[in-house]
Amino acid sequence: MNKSVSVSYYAILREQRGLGTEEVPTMAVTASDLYEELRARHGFTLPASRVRVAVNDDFQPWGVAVEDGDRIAFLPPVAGG
Amino acid sequence: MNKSVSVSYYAILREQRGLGTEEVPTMAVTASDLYEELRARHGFTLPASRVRVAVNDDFQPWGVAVEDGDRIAFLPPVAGG
Amino acid sequence: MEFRVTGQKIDPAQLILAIGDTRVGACVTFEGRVRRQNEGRSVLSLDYEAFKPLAEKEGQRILEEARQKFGVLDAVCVHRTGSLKLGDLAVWIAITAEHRGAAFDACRYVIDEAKARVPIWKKEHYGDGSTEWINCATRGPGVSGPGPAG
Amino acid sequence: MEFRVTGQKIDPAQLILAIGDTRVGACVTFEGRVRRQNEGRSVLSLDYEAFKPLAEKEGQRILEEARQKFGVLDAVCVHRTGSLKLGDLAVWIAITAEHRGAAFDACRYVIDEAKARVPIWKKEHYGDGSTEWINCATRGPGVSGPGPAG
Repeated sequence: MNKSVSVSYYAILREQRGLGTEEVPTMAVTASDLYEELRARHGFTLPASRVRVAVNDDFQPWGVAVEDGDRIAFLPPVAGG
Repeated sequence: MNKSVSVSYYAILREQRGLGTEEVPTMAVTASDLYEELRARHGFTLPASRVRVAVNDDFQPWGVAVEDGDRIAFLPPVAGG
Repeated sequence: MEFRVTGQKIDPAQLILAIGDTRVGACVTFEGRVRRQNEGRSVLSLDYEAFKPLAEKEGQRILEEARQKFGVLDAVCVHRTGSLKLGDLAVWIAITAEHRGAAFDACRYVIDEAKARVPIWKKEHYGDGSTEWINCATRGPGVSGPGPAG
Repeated sequence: MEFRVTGQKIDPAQLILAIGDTRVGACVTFEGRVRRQNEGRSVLSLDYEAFKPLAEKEGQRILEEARQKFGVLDAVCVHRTGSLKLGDLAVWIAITAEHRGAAFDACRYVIDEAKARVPIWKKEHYGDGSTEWINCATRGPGVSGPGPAG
């Protein structure tokens, strides 16, 4: 089934994508599928093992199902403080 | 030999003596002798094992010789902070 | 207890007034400031970027953990976003407790966990004109990635 | 580096301005405040008394030890004397360092050593009208003295 999700990128991912948020039509089943799809399309340097995913403003495991209308954020390794 | 020293008391010792500093003529050889002499005279509750002595503004061991003109301070267990 | 992400200058003198009552015997604060050198490179300025809703949510969880683990009375953390120059305050934490042990341990816990878990990122601008997103390198020492150095 | 004993109110907001340059990445502060309860007794106020010349000398030695042990950049401690009421600041310590680990460890070291070594005394005034010089009891629990409790 075709879905549309809102995808946000932060830090190095935002720069490599060239924008912060976009609507993405996708057939990805899991967040992991979606990241690999977008990584191939935009040439992200970070492997999924070093990125975390948030869905609707909370952390989720990579295996979480992608639902139509989700707000999905890809988070590079953090470095606050 | 008779000597005269300046003796200062702090905290509970000051209260038990009823004053902060006094001139004391003494024949005491060591600071320890002097404390025992004054303890007997003024009824200090603290044994020497729980008091420290300073001579001329620095800590000294109890065996330090008492010299004429020394400034001697008796220091109860500290409790700063 | 509040974990706040802000684009405004942090003013500890103002913030600390809001903290504490007469149960408090100890207050430990931590300031993280922008310093002029990092791992041997000369730093000119920093940009901080945050995923604000999740940063504040995860930060709040950390403060709550600190309260439960160490029995502290209050815990506040404010983290900057935006462009910071040398000497600027990037993060400020204050912990109050009856006794100092809990306040020290909780303050250390909050900054360590915040650095590891809160979605905030830091880009350093160096004296040689280059920039780097900290922790995001995919080559070089310490990174297990596809680079030739392994 | 300065260890100061003062009869005046301590003003951290003012003091912290004097500390630090752009080498500093971390500043940890400790505030010791007068709290309303100590070991189950209701406290109304405190008197602090110091043997000032030796307190400042011994305090300075502690700051120097902290600098050498932990490699911190600066260390300041101010301790009150006189009559303090609930909520008043009794002692303030600030440590700056490049990294947070050194700043936390040094700050903890300074307060622990100051409490154990600096000739400053504290008299508590209780709700029931009684008073006590802390650590100076010669009878009762925890004291090895001539008292009947041993």
